[in-house]
This record gives sequence, C-alpha cells and structure tokens, in this order.
Amino acid sequence: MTERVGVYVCHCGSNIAGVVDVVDVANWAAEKLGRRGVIIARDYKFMCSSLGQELIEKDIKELGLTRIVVAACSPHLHEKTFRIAAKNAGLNPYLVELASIREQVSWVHTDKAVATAKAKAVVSGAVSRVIENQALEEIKVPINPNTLIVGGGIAGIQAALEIANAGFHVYLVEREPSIGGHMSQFDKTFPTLDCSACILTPRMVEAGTHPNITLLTWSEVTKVTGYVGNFNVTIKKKARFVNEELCTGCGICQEKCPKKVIDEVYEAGLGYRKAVYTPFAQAVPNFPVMDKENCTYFIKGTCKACEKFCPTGAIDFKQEDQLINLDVGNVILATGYDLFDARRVRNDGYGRLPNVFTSLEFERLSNAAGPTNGNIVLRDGKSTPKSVGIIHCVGSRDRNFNNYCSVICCMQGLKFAHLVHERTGATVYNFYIDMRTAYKAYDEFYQRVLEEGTLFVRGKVAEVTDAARNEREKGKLIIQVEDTLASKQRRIPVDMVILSSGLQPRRDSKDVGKLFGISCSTDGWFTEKHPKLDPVATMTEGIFIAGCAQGPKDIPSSVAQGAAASARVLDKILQKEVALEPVRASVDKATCSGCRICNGLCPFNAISFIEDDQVTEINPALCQGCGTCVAACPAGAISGTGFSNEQIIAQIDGLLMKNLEMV
Amino acid sequence: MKPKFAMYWAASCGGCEIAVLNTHEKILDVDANFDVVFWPVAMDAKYKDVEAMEDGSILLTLFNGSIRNDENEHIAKLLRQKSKILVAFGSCACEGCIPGLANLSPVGDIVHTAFNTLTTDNPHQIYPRTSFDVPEGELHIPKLEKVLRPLDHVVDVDYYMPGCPPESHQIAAVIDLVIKVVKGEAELPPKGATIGVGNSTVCDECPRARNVKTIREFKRIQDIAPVDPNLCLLEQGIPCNGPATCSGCNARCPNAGAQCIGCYGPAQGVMDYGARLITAFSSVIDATEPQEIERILDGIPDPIGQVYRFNLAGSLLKANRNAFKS
Amino acid sequence: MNKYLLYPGCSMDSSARAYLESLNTILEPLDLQLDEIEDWNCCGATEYLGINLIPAYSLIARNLALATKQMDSVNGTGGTRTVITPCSACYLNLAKADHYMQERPALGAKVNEALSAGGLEYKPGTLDVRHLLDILVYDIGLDAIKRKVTRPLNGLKVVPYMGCMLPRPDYKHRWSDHEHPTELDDLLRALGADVIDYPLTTECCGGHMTQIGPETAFELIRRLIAGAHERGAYLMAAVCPMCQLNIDAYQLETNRFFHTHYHMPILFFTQLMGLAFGREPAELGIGAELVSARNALAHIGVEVPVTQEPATPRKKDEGLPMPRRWTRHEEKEAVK
Amino acid sequence: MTHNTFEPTIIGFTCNWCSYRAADLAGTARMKYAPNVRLIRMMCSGRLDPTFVLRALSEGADGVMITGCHPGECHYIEQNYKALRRYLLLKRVLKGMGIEPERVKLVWASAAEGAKFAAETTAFVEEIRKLGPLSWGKDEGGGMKDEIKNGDSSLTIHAERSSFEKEVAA
Repeated sequence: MTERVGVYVCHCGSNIAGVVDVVDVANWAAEKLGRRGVIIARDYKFMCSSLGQELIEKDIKELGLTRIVVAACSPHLHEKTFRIAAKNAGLNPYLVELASIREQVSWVHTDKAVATAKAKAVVSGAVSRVIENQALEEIKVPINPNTLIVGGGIAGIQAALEIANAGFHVYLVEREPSIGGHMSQFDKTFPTLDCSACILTPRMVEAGTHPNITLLTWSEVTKVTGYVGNFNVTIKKKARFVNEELCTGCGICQEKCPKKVIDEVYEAGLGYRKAVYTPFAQAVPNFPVMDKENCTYFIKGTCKACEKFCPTGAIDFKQEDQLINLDVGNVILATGYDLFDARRVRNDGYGRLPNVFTSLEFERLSNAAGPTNGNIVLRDGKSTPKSVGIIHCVGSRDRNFNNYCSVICCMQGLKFAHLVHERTGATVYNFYIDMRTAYKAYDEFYQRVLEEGTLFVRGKVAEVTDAARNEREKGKLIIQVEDTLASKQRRIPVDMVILSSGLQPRRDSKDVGKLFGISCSTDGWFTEKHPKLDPVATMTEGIFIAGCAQGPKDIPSSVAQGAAASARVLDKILQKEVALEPVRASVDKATCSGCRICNGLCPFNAISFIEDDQVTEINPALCQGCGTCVAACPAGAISGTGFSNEQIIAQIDGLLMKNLEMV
Repeated sequence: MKPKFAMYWAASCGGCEIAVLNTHEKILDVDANFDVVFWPVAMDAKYKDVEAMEDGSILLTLFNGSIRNDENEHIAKLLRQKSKILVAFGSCACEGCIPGLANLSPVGDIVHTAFNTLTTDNPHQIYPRTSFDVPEGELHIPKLEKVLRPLDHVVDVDYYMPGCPPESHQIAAVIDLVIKVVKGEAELPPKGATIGVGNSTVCDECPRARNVKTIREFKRIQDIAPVDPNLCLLEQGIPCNGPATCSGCNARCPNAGAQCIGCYGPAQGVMDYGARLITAFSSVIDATEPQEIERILDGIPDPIGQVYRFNLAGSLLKANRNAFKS
Repeated sequence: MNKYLLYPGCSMDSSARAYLESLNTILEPLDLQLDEIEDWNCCGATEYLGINLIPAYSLIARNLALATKQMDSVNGTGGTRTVITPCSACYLNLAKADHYMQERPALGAKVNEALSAGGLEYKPGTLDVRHLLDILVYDIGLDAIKRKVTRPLNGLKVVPYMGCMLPRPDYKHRWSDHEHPTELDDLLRALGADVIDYPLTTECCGGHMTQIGPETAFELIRRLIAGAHERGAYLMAAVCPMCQLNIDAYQLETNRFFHTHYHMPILFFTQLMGLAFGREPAELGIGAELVSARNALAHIGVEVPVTQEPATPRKKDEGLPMPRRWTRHEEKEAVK
Repeated sequence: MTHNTFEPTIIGFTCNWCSYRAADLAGTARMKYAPNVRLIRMMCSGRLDPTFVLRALSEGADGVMITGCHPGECHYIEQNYKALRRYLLLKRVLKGMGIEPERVKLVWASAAEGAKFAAETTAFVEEIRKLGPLSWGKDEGGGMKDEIKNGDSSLTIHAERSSFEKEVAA
C-alpha cells in the first residue's frame, strides 16, 4: 500500500456528534483501515472551520498524506472547501473524498449504535474509493459575456437592467407582444397603493431603449445546447406581420382594423382588442402584432384595412416565423406564473355564476385603463354592487388543488377590499383561513382595511350559490361558510364575489425546465440550488431563476430575486472563465472494437465514429460526464474520470466492509 | 537439458487437447524444445511421478478444464506447486465454459439427471458413491463439488489463454513465444495477462459493416431470412456476443454467418462478462416504456445462456443460488 | 358486450320499479349485460350502520362475498370485477364496506368471521363497486349513448339531481367533483335535453327524515323543488330511488306544509334515456309517478297515456278521529 | 442470525442531481428512515454498470437500490431510460441466478422528493428483511467436501435403495 490516507471525522457541533460516536469512528478508522493506508484519523469539532482546514493542511505537509477523507456533511455543501484546503497544502484537490455522515447518517437515524456503525461503513467506503481517485485538473472554459433572460415580467426586466447597466449585453425574450408581465395588468400595488403602471412603465421603457438590451418579444426559446459559459440557444421569433423597421407605433392599424376580439390575455377576458393590436397603450415595444387566427384577411383573403392605412407600409402579410440562434454564457429564467383557474373550484361557482370574478378580472375592472374605466360593476356592465364577498385561498392551501400558500392572496384580498370600499361604498366581506400579512408595512395595511369597516369571516367558504332559501337571499349570490371564530354556519348574500385565486406554475414549466436542464418541484416550481442559501441558482450551472417561476412571491421579492440573479450572472461574467468538474469520459482507441454500441447513447453528441480507423471518439468539450457510455461499453474501452469503475467498485467493497481487519 | 513441459485435462471436453494437435507440425517444436514430463492424453504418466518432482521443476504447464471434483483440485494444486508457469488453457480453465452452466443446478439434481432420467436405464437406482469397500480394499472415485470453479479460484494462475478451444494459430504463437523466452530472445508478458488474444473485442476483427444500432426486436438467427451477409448481426436483431467478447479468433463465427457466442470470454480488464452483454444489449434497445422494453427483451428467451454461456463459473455471481445451497 | 354484476337493491323491486323497467330497455341498445347477484340481501340502507357496525357491515359484505363467488364460478378470476348498483344508498354502502374492511383489518377480520358462518369470504379491495351512472358515462361513453339517440330531448328543460350520497365521500375518485359533479349534466346533454345548471345538485333530499322528522325533510325537499322551479325546469332527473321517492311522494305534503303549489315531476335518468332511445312512456314506467310528468313531456311532444289518477293520499298527520272524551258526568252515567 | 434480528445490508446507487439530493433533503428535513442503505453517488443513473450490482450482491449486500431522476426529467436529458433498460435485463439475469428480482429495485426520486426517498428506503429495507439474508456464495467450496466425507451428501442420498450395491457388499 503506497497511499497515505488521512481520515477526518467532523462533529459538526452536535449535529453529527449528537448521534454518531465520532471519536469511536476515528479510532476505528485508524485501527481497522490501517491496512488500506489510513495512517492518521482525527475527529474535530468543526472540520469546515479555518482551524479544521488548517489541521488537514498541516497533516498533508507533515505526514505526507496523499489522500484525504473528510467524514462530515454532504459533498454538495463542503466538497469545495476541503478540496481548496488540499490544494493549499499542495495536494491535488481531487484526491479528497467526502463521506456524508450528517445528511445520510446523523440527521436521519436516531439509534446511536446503529448510526455509528453506518458511519464506519460510509467512511470505509470513502477510504477505499479515495485510494482509487486520480489527480485531475479542472477544465477551464471561457464565459460568453452575453446573457439570455427568459420572461419580461418585472423580475426579468429588473435582472436585464442590472446586467445591462453593468455594461454587458442581454437578450430579453418574452412570449407576449409586450414586456411587462402580470404587473402591467394590475391597478394598484399593495400595501402602498402605488399605481402599478406608474412605477412599471419607466422600467419597461428603460429596458426597451437600453443599448445593451435586445428585446425579443412575441418570441419563445425552442432549443438549448451547451453548458455554462457556452450555451447556444435557438429562439423562435413568431411572425408579427408588422415590419419592426418601418413601424412607428402610431396605432392607425389598430384603429382601422374592423375585427374585434375578446382579449383573453391582457384583459383577462373582460375586454376587447383588435385583430392587429398592442396589448396596452404603454406596451414595449409598441409595435403591434397581428393575430392570424382572427384577422379577416387571413380567414377570408380580403380586408387589408391595416395595410391600406399604414402610413409607413409596415404591414407585411408575408412575414414568417424566424429562428434566431444566439450564443450566451448564462441564462436567467423569470417565466412567472399562471393564475389558478378558479373554474376548478366548482363550488365557488366561477364560470357558472356571472357575478363571480377572479382576482385578475377584478384587477382589470378596477383599472382606470381597463374595460370599465375603473368602474367596479357587475357582469351586466352597469350595476354597482352593494355588497361584495372576497374569498381567499382559492386553489391554495387546499389538498384538492394546491397544498402551498400562494403568498400574495391575503394582501391582494385586502387591496381589493380597500378598492371596493373606496370606489363603491359597498359592504365588503373577506373570507380567509388565516390572515398572512408578513413583511414591511403589510400588517399596517390590514389594520387600515379593518378600520375601514371591512368585515372578516374566518372560515373556508363551502359554497357560492344562487339557490336562495328565502326572500333575503333572492337574486343574490349566497356565500355559505362556517364562521370558525363564532362556531356558526353563515349564509351571507352578496352582489359580487371576488375569488383571490392562487398562483400556479406556468402550464409548460416542466417543459421549460427540461429545455434548460433544470428540475421542478413536485408542484412545478423551478427548484433552486439551495432553498435558503442559494435561492436563485439551480443545479445546472449557468442557469438562474428569478421571480414567481421559483415559487409564489410578491413584487418586491420578485424584483429582489431579479437583481440577485443578475448579480450571480455578473459574478460569472467578470470571472471570464469557469472551472468545470473534470468528470469526463474517454475512449481507449486500442481497445475500442468499433462495435458502435455507444454511438446512439449521447444526447450531447459528444460521441462520434471515425470511419477511417473504425473506432469511436469522445469530444471532451461536449461530454457532460454522465457516464452512460462508460457503463455501456461492452469492451470496457471507455473510462470515466471522477467516477471510474475502480473507484465505484472500491467504494462498494468498502461499504460492505470487505477485507476488513475484524477483531 | 531441455525445459520441462506438462499439460493436463481436468473438467473439460478434450477439445483443447485436439486444438494443440491441430497446430500440425508446430507440435514437433514442442517436442524439440521441451522435455514433456506429464501429458496424460499423449503419454503414460502417474500422479506419483509428478508428486516426486521437485517444486517448480516444470517450466510450462498448460492446464485445460475446470475444477469440478476433488481430483481436479488436487492436480491443480500439485501442478501449481511443480510449475514455474501455469497457464489456464482454454475457456474451461479460464472461466468455466460450458461445464460451468451446471452451476445453474444443485449438484444433486445433476447427478439425479445423469442417473435417473427417462433416457437412463437405471432400474436398480444405482448411484455412485465416493468410496466403496471391495475385497481388494477401498475404492475411490473423485467427489463432485457443489459448484464448478475456474482454475484461478483454486490456485494462482500465471497466464490465461481463453477460447473454446483456443485457436490453433494462437497456440502456435504462444509456443513460439515461450521457446523464444527460453532462448532469451523474448520476455514474458506481465503475470496475470491474457495471452493468445487480441486487445479488443470480436467486432474489431469482424468484417461486417456497422452503424448506429437501434433494435425493436431480438430474433433468433434461424428466424431471420435472409440474414444480410455484410451487415452487423446485432443490427439485424440477432443477439451477437461479439461486442463484448475478446478478440483473437479472427471473428470466426460472424465470418461463417453465425453470431458470436462468446467463447473467448471478456475483453482484458473486464470484471464480469455477462454485465458487459447486459449493458450492450440494453443499450441498443429502442424503447422507453417499460412494457415495450420487456416485450423486446422477451426476444432473448434464455438470458443466462445468452450472456454467460462460457462465463458463468467465472462470473461475479459464479452460480445459481440453489447450487450453493445444495 | 360490457358485462357487469348487478346489485339491484330493495327499492328497484318496489318504489323504484320504473327505474328497473327503464333500465332494462337501455341495456340492449348499449350492448350492456347485467347479471344479478344471486341471493343478494338488503344493504341495510342508511340507518343500520348507525345502530350496530359489525352486523351492518357483515350484511353488506355478504353481497360482496356472493358477488366474488359468482364471478369466480362464472368467469374464473379473469372476468369482470365490477359490481354496479343503480341506487346511491346501496352504492355508498357497498363501497363503504369495501373501503373500511381494507382500511381497518380488524373490522375486515370480524366481518369475515361472520361471513364464514355462511361459508363465505370477502377479500376487501378485490371488487370494483360502481354506480350505474359511472358505468354509462365512463365505460359506455357519451359518444356511444349519443349514437343511440333517436328522439333527442331537445327543448326539455331539466335539472340534473345527483343527490348527496353518490359523489361523497367518493373513496376511489370516480367523479369529476364532489361538490358540483357534472356527469349527469353531460349525460342528459348527450340525450339532447336542455340542461339547466342546478347548484343544488348534491344537496340532500331528506332521506329517511321524512319518517322521523318530516319538517326537516320538507324544508330540504322544498329547497330542491323551488330551486328547480325558479330555474324554469319542467322536471328533475334523479339517479337514486330515495331521492326520487322523496321528491315525488312527499311533494304534495311539502306543498301543504308550506302552503305552496309546486308541481315538479321527477323521473329517473334511465327513463329519459329510454325516451331518447325511442321507447314509449308506458314501457318506461312513465305515468306511475305521483307528480305527473305528462305536461313536462308534452313540451317535447311526448304523450303520456292517461292512467288512473291515484286517489288523493290521506293526510298522514291527521289520523282517524279519537272517541270523544268523556265528561265526568257521562262517565258516571255509563258506570251506572 | 435469526430472521427477526436480521438487519439487511443494502447498497444504494444515487444520481448526483436528483436522488442524492433527495437524500440530502431528507437529511436536512431530519426525516427518519431505515439505516440499512449505504449510498454511492454517481453522476447519473446512466452510469450504473450492471457489474456494480453484481459486485454488491456477490460481496455481501442483501439488496441493491438504484435511484434516478423521473423519466423525462434526467439532468442528462434521457440517460435514466438507459438505466431502466439495463435494469430490466439485469433483473431477468438475476432471476436466472436464483436471486429474487425484488432484491434489486429501481426508484425514481427527484431532488425535491426527500420524503419519497425516505419512505422508499424504509419500504425497501422491510421488503428485503422479509426476503431474508442473501449471503451470496457463503456455502461455496471447501465445506462441501467435508459434507461428502461425513456421508451426508446428495451424491449418496439414494444409496440405501441400491440393492445391487448390497449384493456386491455381500
């Protein structure tokens, strides 16, 4: 045995030492694993502390250690720390192995003896494995300074502006004709009641005119290849049928277009738009798009009113979808949320009972630029409600739909209560499960709404119905609810019901996740690298997330995440290059028989066949290190660094305590 | 004095011995350069003569056949003791070969099958026993062991020469090499090496054209008509073991229109031959749904026979669980 | 051929004869075969479970055990494992017994102990208990039903009444929603009827409260009838014999109790299916209901032959007059 | 070792991106599960060479748990399907070797499914506990010969029935 192995067992305060007898593990390793090359085994309170690291560095230098095993937490937390320590002491960082005895032992088991025994096995596996480790060099690749941001809501806009202001180029891709996202549909924002458009529009304009930002609206990402620093992205720019070079955004085409269409997106189905349209007056960019499905010309072959009246000849019926190919170094996904479809909660009556509205519908109703010019009226478009019920948690905190809390609905419900009260003087009831008004100035707003005389009923609404039981209920919507504070069943007749619907992941969030190689939680929100310490990074290097795509959140949090993600991207850009894990596969050409079994296995096209030599080759720049071909090669001609056969077999044997000097 | 040569035939069919004969005039070189001291199939010899030899006095022993009974084991240990170079010669000695498939059954079943099936006329239910008293004294026949073992499970082996049997041209080349070593004209390969083989797998020597493979159905070769003579057999859905089988035979079977069945064993450095074939066959399956994958796998009706025909005893698992338990 | 085992339940033979008769007329067009469980017994209806659990479950489980036995003997184990019931109460009871025997192994063991006395056994979870409506919508399919319609019920304004026992608690998630399921709406729409959204579709009809607390039941019945009436329905469609009975038989008393004059006929959905498939009212038991559907059906040109109007039912509460109370004088006189 | 106190030893292969992180998550959330599984991290379930499973089983593991990303969610796009195919063929081979196919289990667990990871682990340990120890090849080799010498061998089980033998002995 030529290797000299040092084993370091961490107490992690009481996190490990509370369940695992760390002293016993260290002594055992020194005694029983000596034959495998362990010459020193120590235990220490916090291995990751600078003193702990120094301990390792000192031993490497003084005892001539050639391999290090640290039995501590998950390698995903501190592998890097100890690799750097080894490097500082002149040892190749890849000769360090972490044995996870916290996440995999002390935190998940309770019996001290059993946990200690398992910790020994895990250490034994790591020692066996580390002996087979090879000295590796990091793979350095340059970072392309351009950034792709997907989603032009407030989170995406914020991120784009931060990066652009720092002097780097951003491609901002938005599926809709204009950037602005959900925030552009709102009237007021809680708790300050700022006008949403007033604070958003300047940001949109800034993003639209920034020299470092290329806006790609009415566009979607269709393909992503490559890796951190070197992504290649294909974007489908849908035909607008309006030449952006020529269009001045004067709006005459919209005015002249004879075709009215219900606007399901921006107006939430409450208002109309034309077949050629910009979704709203402050749209950025303000070039209209033509809705091919509804345009009379595309349906019947005649009309072309827009073309006739366009002063600059910008209408182009022959325009086609365009595929744009971009090289970018990093990606921020700020794809936002979908509103929970309240029709799913059938007992709340949305879609059946005309005067049940969703939150987004109400936002449009109360918006001065909306279909009713801000008049809060019933579905008949005329009558003002005298009483309004606002139901919280619709589709949220409900195991029939979504278990999670949608975060914004309470404050949204309070905002609605205030607006209804202010504009109509109606009696307002709020039906809530729990009132959640965390964050700055939120609870004060709740107090204010309370003082305005809004009535609050704590209870989950059982039913909204128009089946009256008595005269008082005739012609009303009756809200049947258990008032859990008064322990009473109540039937409250109102004129209007507003459902504070929850937020949901985008319908296609799983597909988008797959496209960019990141995962989604079981609910469908993008999964962050660490829920507390790394909320905007993902498991895939170079892909970041911001805003509601990561989980329900309000505007300030979305903006903060947009900024945070951009800071992470700038960090990468400024480093100019990124070190990749040297986990790669390679083919031994002498052993390769050219059977071509592996040729169909690589989704990254790293494997190619050299016809002349009749052997297979792996391109290390394209290889992502999954190891599938290594496992597949029938001749054993492909080997993989970092996770070699020798390492894994040794670890199996070690974990099974093979060849142990037993007492 | 000429260096000494021995060859032994343990649990095997004898094909290896024929393969040596099949080297034609090369066999005369053996006689010319060696003093053949023990070769039961070719000359009369007694175990006690071998036992009397000095340890390490035989330069080269070619041991063919695997270890099925205690006699095999005894001679393996004896020859190890007396030989400088012990070669596991042929698939049986290297990895168990066809006799190794007996490891799928408990030894009792094997004996029972041999002595008591419909085709065996054994009206008195006579079964062999290991020792038997007769007026002349006690008679012994070798005792069968639970499982069959390759040579290196019993003794330390210097070189492996696989094949069922090893190709005669490879035997000739090895004989030439050893003669050169004796004359000081060449050096021996490192201990533990596989000799008389190529350094890749059968595909390396196979002339058939190969493409990226996607299989939606595995078929037996007799169920395909006609078999494309120029195209990779696996691509035609025939489970050919060539991709995982050590080269050295000049792709004899695929050249003759039949799939490789794997007699040359795994490529060098491979730990388990069957695992290589499992991964090779499953890699080319073109399906993602479990039911569809299972349907395609039904095309390999005898998975063990397919992936371990020559290798069962030498594989990681060595034998069926019932054989161990017997 | 879709084959199922049928657990008809007691009311199919008595109060809900029309249900059975109409069901029989739609079997053939829908290529449906229902084999009755031999020697079945009452499911215990809604009350027995409240009185004594083990006997009640045993009573129910006996039917499941018989069904299993019958299936095994007829089809081998590979045949249908589905038992269907047309009655919501029976459906709920059978499903409930299956569910709780599985969830609570001790209960299952006790029940099986009782069953073993009759040489029977039931392994919970081995049968699919489903309601007739479920089968029609999800197995036969609305398209297949639509294809058989020869007399679309166009213009027939009908409210779908599912009742409370069918969609809840829905152990196996068979229905589209527990509060507002739309399977019956969809089915009636497939027949061509004008289906009115009926928010009361899963409200209770009062069940056996008509027997023990009539005033409670009357209010529940009133809400249902009034709701249908206010929405302009000509008639209601029921899936449960109990619902149909309560709405139909107690409508007059409800009207008397509240001084109202509702006339809201209620028919089984199978009767409407039979009509749509071109059968005549008489074959479907139409005309036997107490609140006549004649005028309702006249809207779509279906003539219901006049049968003898049932005699005005006697006021139940009033009873026969008691003998006049004696005065003390009279008593004395009599004793003399 | 009696059946009741049998504690299975199980080797678990995990994917760096999903199941290993699920295990981390189970840890962070302090979910408790059976301590019998010892994990090996690979970059992807596609790295799983059947050799590893065979090695684990032949070296003393009572079961092997293979975990990977859900179908369609592989970090490397589709490599978990390759693991699935190998697993299905491997199971057939194991069956032929007399090993209950249940001893090798494939579980999909995403990085978010710490609870699933914990539950599946505990369930698998219980399954293996029911199957009993595998102790692969423990009875192999030398022990057999002693049995033969003691006359307790399958080779001689029918010997008493042999009338011919008795005649010769006489």
